[in-house]
Amino acid sequence: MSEFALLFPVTVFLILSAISVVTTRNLVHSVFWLASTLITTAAVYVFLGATFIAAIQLLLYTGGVITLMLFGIMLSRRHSSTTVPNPSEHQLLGAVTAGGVLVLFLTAIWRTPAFGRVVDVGTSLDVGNLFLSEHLLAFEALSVLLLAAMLGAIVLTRTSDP
Amino acid sequence: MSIEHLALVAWLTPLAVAALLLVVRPVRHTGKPAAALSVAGATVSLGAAIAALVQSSARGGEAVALTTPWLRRAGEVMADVGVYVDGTSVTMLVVVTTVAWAVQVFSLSYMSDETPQGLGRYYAFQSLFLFSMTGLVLAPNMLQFFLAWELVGLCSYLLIGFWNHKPSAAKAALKAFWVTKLADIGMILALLLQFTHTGSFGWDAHAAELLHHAHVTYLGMPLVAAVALGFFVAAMGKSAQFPLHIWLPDAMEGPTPVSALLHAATMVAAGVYMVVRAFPIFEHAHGVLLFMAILGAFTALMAATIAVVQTDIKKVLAYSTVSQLGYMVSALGAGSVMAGYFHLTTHAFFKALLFLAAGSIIHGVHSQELGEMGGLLKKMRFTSTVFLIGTLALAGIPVFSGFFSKDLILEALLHGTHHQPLLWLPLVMLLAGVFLTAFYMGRVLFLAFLGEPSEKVSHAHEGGLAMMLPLGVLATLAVVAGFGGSWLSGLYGVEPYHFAVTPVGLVGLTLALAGLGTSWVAFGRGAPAPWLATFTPIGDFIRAGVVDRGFAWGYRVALSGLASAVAWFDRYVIDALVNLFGVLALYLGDRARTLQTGNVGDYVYAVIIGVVVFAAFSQVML
Amino acid sequence: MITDPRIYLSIAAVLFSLGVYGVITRRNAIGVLLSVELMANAVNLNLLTFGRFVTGASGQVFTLFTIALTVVEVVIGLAIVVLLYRTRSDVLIDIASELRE
Amino acid sequence: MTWTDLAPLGVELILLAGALSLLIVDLILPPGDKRILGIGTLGVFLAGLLATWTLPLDGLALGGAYEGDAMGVFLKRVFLLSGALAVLAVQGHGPKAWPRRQGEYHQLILYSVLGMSLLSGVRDLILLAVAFELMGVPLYALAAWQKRDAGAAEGALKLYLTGAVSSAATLYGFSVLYGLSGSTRIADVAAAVSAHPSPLLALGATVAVAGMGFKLGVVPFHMWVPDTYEGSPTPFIAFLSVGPKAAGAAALVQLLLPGHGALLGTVMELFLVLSAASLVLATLMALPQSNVKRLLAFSGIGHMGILLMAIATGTVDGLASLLFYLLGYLFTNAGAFVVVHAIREDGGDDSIDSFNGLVHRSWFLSGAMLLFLLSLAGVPFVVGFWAKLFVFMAAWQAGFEWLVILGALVSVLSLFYYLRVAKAMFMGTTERRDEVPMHWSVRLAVSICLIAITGMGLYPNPFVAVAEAAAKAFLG
Repeated sequence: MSEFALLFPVTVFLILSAISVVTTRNLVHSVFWLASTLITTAAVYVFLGATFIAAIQLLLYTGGVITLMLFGIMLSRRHSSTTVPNPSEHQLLGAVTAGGVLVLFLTAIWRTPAFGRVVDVGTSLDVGNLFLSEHLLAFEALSVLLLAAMLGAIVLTRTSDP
Repeated sequence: MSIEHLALVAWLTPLAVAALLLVVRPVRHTGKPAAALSVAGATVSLGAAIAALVQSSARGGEAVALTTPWLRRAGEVMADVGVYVDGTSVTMLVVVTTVAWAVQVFSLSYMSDETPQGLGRYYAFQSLFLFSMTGLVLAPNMLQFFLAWELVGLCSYLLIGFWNHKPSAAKAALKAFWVTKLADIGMILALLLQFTHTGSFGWDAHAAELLHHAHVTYLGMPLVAAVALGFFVAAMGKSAQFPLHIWLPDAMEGPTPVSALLHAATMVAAGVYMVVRAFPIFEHAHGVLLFMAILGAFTALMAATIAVVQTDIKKVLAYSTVSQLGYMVSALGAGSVMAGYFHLTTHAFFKALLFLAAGSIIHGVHSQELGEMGGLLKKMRFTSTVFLIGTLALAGIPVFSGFFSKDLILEALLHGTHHQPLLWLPLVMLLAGVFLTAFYMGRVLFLAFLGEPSEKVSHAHEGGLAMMLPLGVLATLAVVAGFGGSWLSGLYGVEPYHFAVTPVGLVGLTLALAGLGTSWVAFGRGAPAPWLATFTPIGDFIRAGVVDRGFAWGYRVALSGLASAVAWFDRYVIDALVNLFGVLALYLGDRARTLQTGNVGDYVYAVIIGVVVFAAFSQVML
Repeated sequence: MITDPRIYLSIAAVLFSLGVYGVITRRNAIGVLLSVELMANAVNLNLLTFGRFVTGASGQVFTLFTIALTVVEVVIGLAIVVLLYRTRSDVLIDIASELRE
Repeated sequence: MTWTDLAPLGVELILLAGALSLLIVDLILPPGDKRILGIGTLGVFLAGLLATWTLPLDGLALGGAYEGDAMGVFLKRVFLLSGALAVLAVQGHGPKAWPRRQGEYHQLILYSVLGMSLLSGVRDLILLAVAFELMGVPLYALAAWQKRDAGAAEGALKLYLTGAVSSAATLYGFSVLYGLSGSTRIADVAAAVSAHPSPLLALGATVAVAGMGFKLGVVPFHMWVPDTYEGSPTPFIAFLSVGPKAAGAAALVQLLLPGHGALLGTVMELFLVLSAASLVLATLMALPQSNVKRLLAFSGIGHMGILLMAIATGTVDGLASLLFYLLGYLFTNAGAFVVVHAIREDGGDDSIDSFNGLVHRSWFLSGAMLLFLLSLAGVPFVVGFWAKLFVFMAAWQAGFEWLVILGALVSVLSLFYYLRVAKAMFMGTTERRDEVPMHWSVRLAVSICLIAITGMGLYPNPFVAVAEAAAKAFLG
């Protein structure tokens, strides 16, 4: 089967999941639809040869973010229940604006002449090497950023001080 | 000491005093000693200025400068800071320091009721003003001039609002600052234009040449005209030319000595001084000059008309100041630096004198209303005498200084008509203004000093030496300054001036005498003649008769009626138009603030719209 | 085999637009966060597309960075949401509109 | 990797070491007395400042993602000073209001300044994205610092949500810039944009810039500004309103100007429009404000309009004027907010009315505030005048005459609201006659700002010269 025939259903499911994320009326469902979106995206990553990132996406991103979100929901509820309202409003305005964004982006993408060719995406070794050479400084800065975010989150949410 | 060092002393002594008073609280809070310190500083400044004048005069007003590079951009000196002394600036320096000295001495007594803190604050601002104003006068380039120009504006703001318990004072201070700043946009744009095209902020002939020969136009004007117009717009604000004069009458909310110094003699003349300084640029801009001549004359006539019906003595003097500034601007517009500048000098002395004398009256009577005065001649002989001198000088009666300078202005306009027939229009307006000036000053003089003393007046008395000394000095100057004309012309390096009796001068004199005469007829009893108040029976003097009735009617309808109408128009239309800008802005602001809904969703939506606009722009442009 | 990166870019654009839709319409603060995640996901897809068709391994490196940045934002965002809940007992964003005009 | 690779990062290393030591000392100290942490943070900032003069900070660092140059050093001083002033001003308030969280507060400020510091010489899109977040994430936490205050949470949420959406847009733009140019290096991106412009590349550039506009708070990304300012602790606002704005401008410069402003070309007209919109809208909206913090917030939005004007010139003169502007704005705005803080500590409520008759209660505070306001308004003898004049001159020469005229008009209009505060201070009346109490740190912070703005106002030369050298070093 051609690659396209495989990609097509994946894409459809991806987009349907994403639509569900922004339309479901239950917040917990939204979160799970997001998980579905992220996992399907990981499948697309495989098409793009980025198996390493696909694994990361599944293990860390999907797992971590989804767990965080669920914790967030739990911490901002008085009673634990699986139906948490996630209301929407101004759907028409949102649809028009988002449609505008889509049209603009697609115009830009398809007005640009075809470019690129399939290249070697490299192994996780290459990724690691790049991390510790060209992007070492950004990597270090990222670690400081994680520390700062952790610190900020802890100090904001702990209840022991005013 | 050399001239430039003397000028430096005159400039920096007030700075030292101001810095001391502003920064060191214990000194400021001593009150009287702080005042004495400030007066001492002004005295030193005055002494140095006079010494500089004497030396400069001996050398024919030769230009000397003492400057140091101040601002550099890209390694090149953009502007200097320091003093530039020539015949023009040194005379202005003496005028400024003299009036400032007189006002500071006068204030010792006038402001004696203030708390020590208040007095210290007052003198701190006074010294700061003197520093700023001398810095303006001695500025070697447009940039220092502009900075000092803004600083005097700030001092004006602080001093008008000095009596901060009066809401009207706060409002007036705000208005004055705001209107003059609005006008200053002209100056900023002119400076930007000038610097972009000449690379300097100089106001000398060299800069003028460069501007003149740049073949660039802005809004259909040659570059030099655009620059001149920008400068003039700023001058309109500071020197209260129609329609930006509206702040000056309100500025009378400040203490009277402040009015005398800033809003009569020195600061408001800064606009005129600027045109004089930058005349090398202005003389290439014929359209702007014509505009100045007409606008100045119109301002002169309009303000004089309004002055006729004012009942507050300070308001009369304020409108009179607007009017006289119009004379100066008109003279400059006619191309005569000498006439405009000469009048600036004489006016500084006699108007400061009038204001301080008015201050002396207010101090004695505790009122500014003309209706509550009358019969002051018996109570305040000295003040009456000096006020009379000031009035005669302002009215343009021979021997007194105003006569000579006003005569020269009229001649300058007449001379100008040879090349530019349109100048007849301002000439006629100025002549009408001469009549009105004499009339309204006569009115003040007679109403305040003649007639029967009222209850309030009966307790009035002279204010002591601290008040009388400055009045005496200024009165002397108001008399003798007129004889300095030919000497001044030598100092300025313009063509020599000699007084000569000319037809137009005689017309002017006749009108001035007629104005005083009319006002004697109307107010000679020290109160408005009965026929002024009612249409019915006229006094002894002009009993019955169609002619007299006609005269009465003419006064009420033609003069008083017209003046009231103009005053009303000024108050409610011109003022409103300028206020409209503010009101409109406030209204728009009030509408715009509703955009800030407080809803996060709207904020995020605004961000997204921003992104969409950016993205759409990129697609449209490519 | 797909050789035109614009197909993948289009998928990413759709995801991004859906995120925009969610950001505009959602009233629950966490719902908005989920929508922002969709937008971030679109960015990652973009990056890997370019990695596949233009640049190679660095696309994956960039993606790792953006994933980390997104997680950081979620962490701090949830902390703020929890704080909002404590002070206002709700996390609907339109109740937080005391400060305005 | 050798030590020379790290040398350009001297300041960042000092900040990092400081923050980490703070973390440890904070754990050791008893909960009761953490005052020393603030002093220590000040020490870190001073050490960083000292390093900008003593260490050789030029050159490429760690694989070329960062390059130190004269502009970077100039910007670092601005960032360090803004951090130092904010930390100084909070020394009286912090130990009282949140005694147990002082360590975290100061660490977060240090991390944020660290992020800014990296932005000052960033040459790589990834590092730009990370540093931008490193600067921004601590600000989200700090904005919500008054945890019991619903307004603080609300202000922080507004900051956060607009920030998160903006950063998604920025990252999308970066992904496109990176993909089509084939490199994360900004210089390569600029080269690709000028060599092979394409619709997608233009989209990427504009969307990235739009997202970064959030940090500057220019119209239409400005709406969080007044609300966040109102809800957050004032000494923090003295930081937020200065440091991150300067860093945002620095990041825009880093992204737009290399390669003869290739990327700038795609957004220049937009910048002019946004600059005009910010100037006009901010001024109009400031007019009816009765809360001084909101008033200053809108005033700040207007000032960002002038920054955009300076960036849009893309010339050495424009960049020099921008740098000078940032330095002047730093002291002016921080000073003004510290005065507001002092009044708040005295029992005021940030309203203009609480400034009534201040001249009778503190000559120092009222005089200082007057000068700050005049500097914001661009009146001579304080630095604001020169800052505005230089930007206007550069903009005029770049041909934006109409924008300069608009800017001049708007700054006169802005006098209306600046003078309302001045009027309250000098001409308002108050019953109280007691001297306003001031912590030594507040007095010191205001004094520093005051000396700086008058010093730079009277003799701007040395600062202008440094700014020019810095601009030349960057644009060549």
